[in-house]
Amino acid sequence: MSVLRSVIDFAIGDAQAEKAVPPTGFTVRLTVFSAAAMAFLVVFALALSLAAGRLADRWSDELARSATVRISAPAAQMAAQTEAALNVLRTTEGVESARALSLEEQRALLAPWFGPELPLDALQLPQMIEVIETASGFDGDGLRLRLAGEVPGAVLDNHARWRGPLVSAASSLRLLGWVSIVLIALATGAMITLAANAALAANAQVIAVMRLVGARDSYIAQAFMRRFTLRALAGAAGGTLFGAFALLLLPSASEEGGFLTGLGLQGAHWFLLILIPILAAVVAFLATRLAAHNTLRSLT
Amino acid sequence: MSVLRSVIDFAIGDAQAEKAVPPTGFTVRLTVFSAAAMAFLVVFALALSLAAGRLADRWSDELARSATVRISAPAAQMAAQTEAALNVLRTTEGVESARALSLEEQRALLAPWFGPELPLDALQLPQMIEVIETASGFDGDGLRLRLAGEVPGAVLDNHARWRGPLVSAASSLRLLGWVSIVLIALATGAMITLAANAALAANAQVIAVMRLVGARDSYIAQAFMRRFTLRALAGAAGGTLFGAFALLLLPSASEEGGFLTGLGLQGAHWFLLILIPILAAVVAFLATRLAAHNTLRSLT
Amino acid sequence: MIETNGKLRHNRLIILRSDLSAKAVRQKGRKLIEFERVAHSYSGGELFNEVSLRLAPGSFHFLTGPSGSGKTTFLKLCYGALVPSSGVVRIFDDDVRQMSRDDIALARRRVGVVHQDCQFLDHLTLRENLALPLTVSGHEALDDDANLKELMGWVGLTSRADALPPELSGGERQRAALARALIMSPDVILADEPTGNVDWEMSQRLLTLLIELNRMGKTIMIATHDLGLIRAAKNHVQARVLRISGRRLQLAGADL
Amino acid sequence: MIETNGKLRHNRLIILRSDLSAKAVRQKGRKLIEFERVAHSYSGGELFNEVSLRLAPGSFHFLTGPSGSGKTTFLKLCYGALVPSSGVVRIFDDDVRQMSRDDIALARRRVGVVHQDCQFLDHLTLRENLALPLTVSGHEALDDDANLKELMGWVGLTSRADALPPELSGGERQRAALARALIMSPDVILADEPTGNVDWEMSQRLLTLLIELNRMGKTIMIATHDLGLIRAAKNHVQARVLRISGRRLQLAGADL
Ligand SMILES: Nc1ncnc2c1ncn2[C@@H]1O[C@H](COP(=O)(O)OP(=O)(O)OP(=O)(O)O)[C@@H](O)[C@H]1O
Ligand SMILES: Nc1ncnc2c1ncn2[C@@H]1O[C@H](COP(=O)(O)OP(=O)(O)OP(=O)(O)O)[C@@H](O)[C@H]1O
Ligand SMILES: [Mg+2]
Ligand SMILES: [Mg+2]
Repeated sequence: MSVLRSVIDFAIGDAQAEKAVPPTGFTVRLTVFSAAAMAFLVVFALALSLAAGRLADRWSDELARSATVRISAPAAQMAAQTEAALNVLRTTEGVESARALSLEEQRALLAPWFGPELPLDALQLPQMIEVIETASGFDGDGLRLRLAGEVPGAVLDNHARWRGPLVSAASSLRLLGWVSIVLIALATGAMITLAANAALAANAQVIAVMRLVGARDSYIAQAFMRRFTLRALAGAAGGTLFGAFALLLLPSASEEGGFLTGLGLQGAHWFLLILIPILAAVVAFLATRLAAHNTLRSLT
Repeated sequence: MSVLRSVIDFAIGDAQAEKAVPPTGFTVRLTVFSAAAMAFLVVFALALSLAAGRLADRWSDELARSATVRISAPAAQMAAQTEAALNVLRTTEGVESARALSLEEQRALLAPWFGPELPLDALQLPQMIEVIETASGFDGDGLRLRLAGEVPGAVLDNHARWRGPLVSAASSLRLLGWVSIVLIALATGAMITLAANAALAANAQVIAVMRLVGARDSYIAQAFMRRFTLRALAGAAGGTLFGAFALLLLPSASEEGGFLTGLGLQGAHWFLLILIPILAAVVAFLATRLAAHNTLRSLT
Repeated sequence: MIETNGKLRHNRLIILRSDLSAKAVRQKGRKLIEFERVAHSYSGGELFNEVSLRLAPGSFHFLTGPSGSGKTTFLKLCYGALVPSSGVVRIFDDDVRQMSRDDIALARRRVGVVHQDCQFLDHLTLRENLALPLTVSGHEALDDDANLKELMGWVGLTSRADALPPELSGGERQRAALARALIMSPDVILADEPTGNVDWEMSQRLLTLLIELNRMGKTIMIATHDLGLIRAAKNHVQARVLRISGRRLQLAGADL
Repeated sequence: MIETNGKLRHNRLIILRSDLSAKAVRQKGRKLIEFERVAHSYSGGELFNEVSLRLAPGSFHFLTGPSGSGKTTFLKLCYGALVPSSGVVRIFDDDVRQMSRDDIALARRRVGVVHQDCQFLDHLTLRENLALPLTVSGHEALDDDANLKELMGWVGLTSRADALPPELSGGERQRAALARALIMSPDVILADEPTGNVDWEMSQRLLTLLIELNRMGKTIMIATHDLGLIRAAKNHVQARVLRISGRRLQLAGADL
C-alpha cells in the first residue's frame, strides 16, 4: 500500500521542483526516443520468441518423436515377431510407447501410393509398429542392433527424425528472441543511465544554483528522476503501442494455420506488452537515481 | 580519390581543433555505447535474415515444389491414361515438368513400407507421375477438375504442399530480419543525432568561446563531427566484433546439417559485417554535421 | 534617492519573518559562524592559516585583500561549500565536518550568499529566480509576493521581472543575485564583490540596503576590493575591515 | 612596478606581428569600426538611437553609463555579435549585415574582446586558453610562446599557468580574459568592465598595459563604470569618454 502511495506521489510530483529542470533537453528527447525504439524492438523480439516457442512445442510434440518398425516375416511367425519387437521396444530407454498398427491404419497409410482400393488380402504385407519417443529420444543404432539380434525380420525406420533439427532450430530461435530481449533491456538501461548522466552534466549550473539556495539533494534528484521516468514510460508506451500495431498488420497467428506464418501474439500474451513500459519506467527510475546521486555527491 | 583523401584527412584530423571539445562527455560515451549495442543487434538480425533466406530458398527449391499424380486404371488403359495426364500437366500453368516414374523408382518409394522384396509383378500397381511446380505454383483445384475430366483414373496429391507455410514462414522471418535491421539503423541514427545535439547543447559555452576568439563554423563543427564519427565507428566495430564472436559460439551453419540450427554466417556473408561499422560512422558523420550546423547557426 | 516609505514597508515584512529565525538563533546559542585556527590550501599552496574569528550576530564586516588572496575561499568556508584543510569551522554551532549534506542545505536557508559569478536558472524568469529560495524550502509563493516586489524595486529590477537571466546586463545580474540572497531574510548575508559591475550610485543604494538590514540585526560580511565602498559604509555603520595579506587575516587599521 | 625591459621585449614581439595586420588595415582604408545612425532595441524597448561614430586607428575611448544603459550591447555591435535594429555598422569597411559567418570569424581575429562574463574552455589549462585564439587561427604555438609568457607575467598569472579556469579567482579570470584578447595583437581591443573584479593596484597595471598598446597604434575602447580608472587614464593618454544616457551616445565633458 505504502509503495503504491509513494508511486502515486512520485507520479503527481512537485510541480515546483520539476520546473527547476530546463524543459526541453535533447537528453530528454533522447530518452523518449530510445525508450520508444527499444520498446518497439522488444515487441518484435517477444513475438518472435513466443511464436518460435509455440512452434518448437508443436513440432516436438506432434512430429519429431515418432518412428516406425517394419516387420517382414512369414505369416506364421508374424505375430510372434511382432510381440518380440514390442517387448524390445518397451524395454528400450527413450521409447515412450510402441503400438502395432491395425490393418485399416496400414491401408490408410498406403492410400497415397495405391489408392484406397488396394487388395491388401492378396498381399503379404509387413506389420508396422508406431514408436513414440520420449523428449530425450532413443539411441537409433543401439535399438537397431538389439532388434537385429532378437527380431530378425524387423527394420527400424526413424525417418521422422529429420524434423529434429527443425525443432532445435525453433528452440534456438526462441532462445535468440529472449537473448535479444535481455540485450535490448540492458542497452536501454545503459542508454537511459548515460542520457540521465548527460542531462545532469549539462545541468551542472542548475544543480549548483539549487544547492546554493538551500535545496536538499533529494529535492533536486526528484526533479530529474521524475522527468526521466515519466519520459521513459511515455516513450516505451508509445513504442509498444506502435509495435503492437505493426504486429496486428502481420498475418495473424492461428493454431491451425501454418507454423511460423503467424508471428502475432495470442490471447494472454498481449498482456505481456503492458510490462514493457512499466519495466522501462523502473529502469529509468533506477538509472536516473544512480546518476543523480553520483552527480550530487560531487558538488558542495 | 579526392573523396578518399578527404576521408583520410578527416580521420587524421586537427589535433588542436579536437582538443577544444571536452574529452569525457557522457554523450560521447552514450554514442559509443549505443553504436556498440546497435551493431551487436544488427549482427544478430543479419544472421537471422540470412539464415532464414537460405532456409526459404532451400525449402522452396527442394521440397515445396513437388506433387504427385497417381493413375489407377486397368492395365490396358494405363499407358494411354498416363500419356493423357502428362499432356494435361504439360499445358497446366505453374507446372515446370512432369515425369512418369519407372518401376524401379516406385519400388524404392515403397521400400519403407514393404521392404525391398515386394512382389511388384503380382500387384496391379498404380502409375505415379512426379510433378515439379514453378516458383509460383499451380492451382491445385483447377488441375484436379481438368484431370477428372480428361483422365478418369488420375488422383492429384500435392501432399508436399504442407511445406508451403514453412517456406512463407521462413520468408517472413527473413523480412522481419531486414525490417529489424532498417529499424535499428534508423534508431541508431536518431540516437546519435540526439546525442550529438545533447553534446552541442552541453557545450554551448565551448562553442561561444570558440566563436568569440575567431574560430570558423567549419573548424568548430569539425571537432565535434570527428569526435562523434570516430566514436561511433569504434563503438560499432566493437559491437560487431562482439556479435560475430557470439555467432561463432552458436552451432555452426553448414549446408547439410539441419535447417535453421546454424544461425551463423557463411563464407562471403562474414564480409557483410565490415559494412556495419562503416555505415554507423557514416550515419554519425551526417547526424553530427546536421546537429552542429543547426546549433552554430543559432549563435553569433 | 531612497524613499523612506518603501524602506519602512520592506523592513516590516522582513522583520515579520525574521522573528522566527531569530528565535531559532536564540535556541542555538548566540554563535553564527565561528573559525578556529583555520587554514586552507588548494593543490597550489596554502592561502591562509591560523584564522580564528567569530561572527557575532548583528556585526558588519568587510573583507579585502588583493586579487587571488583568498576572499572567495574564505566566504566559501563560511557557508559550507568548502571544508577547511585544518582547523574547525562552525556554522550555527555545528562543525562543518560533522554536518550531513542535508544539514548544510538547511543551514544555507539561513545564510544568503551573493556569488562573485552570479549564476541563475537560465530558463526561469528573473522573478522566478528570485523566488527560488522560497520555492526550494517549500514556502507558499503568494504570501511573499509583496516582499519580492519591494525587493525588486530596491535593486531597480522591477521592469526586468519577466526577463530571462541571459537577457540581463552584468550589473543587473549582480543586483539580482543580491536580491535572491535577501529574499529568505537570512540571519547572515555573505556577499562576494556585490558591486563590481554597478555604477557608483547603484552601489551606494545597495550599500544602504545592506546597512538597513544590519540595523535590523542581520550579520553581514562583504568581500570587496572597492575601498570607496568601505569608506562610504564607515560613515553609517560600525564596520570591521578584515584584510587577507601574507596568509593572515588581519584587522585593517584606521587608514581606510 | 612596471619593468621597462619586459615592456620593451613585449612590444617588440607585438610590433613584429602587427606589421602584417597594419598592412591589411592600410589596404582596407583607414576605417576600423564605423557606426552610422545606429539604433538598437531588444524586445524590451530601445536602448539608444541615432548613434554615429567612427573609431579612428590609434584612438582611445572610454564608454560609461548607468548599469543597463547598453554598454555591453554597444560593444557587441562593434564585433558583430549583434546586428543593429536600424542603421549601419561597418567593421573594417564591411557592412555587418552583408558579412558571412566566416567573414565575422575572420574579423574577430583582428578584434580582441574582453567579455564582461569571462568564459573559458573549462577543460583546458589557463595557458592553453590564452593560446586559443592562435590555435584557432592556425598559428604555430611555439613561435608565440615567449609572447604568451610575457603577457602572463604582465597580468600576474605566471604561477597559475597550469590551473584550469574553474580554479581561478574572479580577478584572475578577468585578467586572463584580457590576456586572451591581446594575444593575437589585434588592431582593435574592446574591453567590457575589465577591472570590475581586481584591486586598485592591479587595475592600474592593466591600464598601463592598455595605454602602452595604444601608444603602439592599437585602437582601444573600454566600457567601465569605474570613474577612478578613467581619471587615472586621462593623465597618461588622450582618451575620449563616451556616455550612454537618455538613449543617446554623448561625449562626456571635462567634469571627469
Ligand atoms: N578549486 C581551486 N583549486 C585550486 N586553486 C584554487 C581553486 N579555487 C581558487 N583557487 C586559487 O586560490 C587562490 C584564491 O582564490 P579566491 O577565489 O579565494 O581569491 P579571491 O581573493 O576571491 O580573489 P579575487 O579578488 O580575484 O576574486 C587563487 O589564486 C585561485 O587561483
Ligand atoms: N538578449 C537580450 N534580450 C533582451 N534584453 C536584453 C538582452 N541583452 C541585454 N538586454 C537588456 O538591455 C539593457 C542593456 O544591456 P547591456 O548589457 O548592454 O547593459 P550595460 O550597459 O552593459 O549594463 P551593465 O553596466 O550592468 O553591464 C539591459 O536592460 C538588459 O536587460
Ligand atoms: Mg573572489
Ligand atoms: Mg555590461
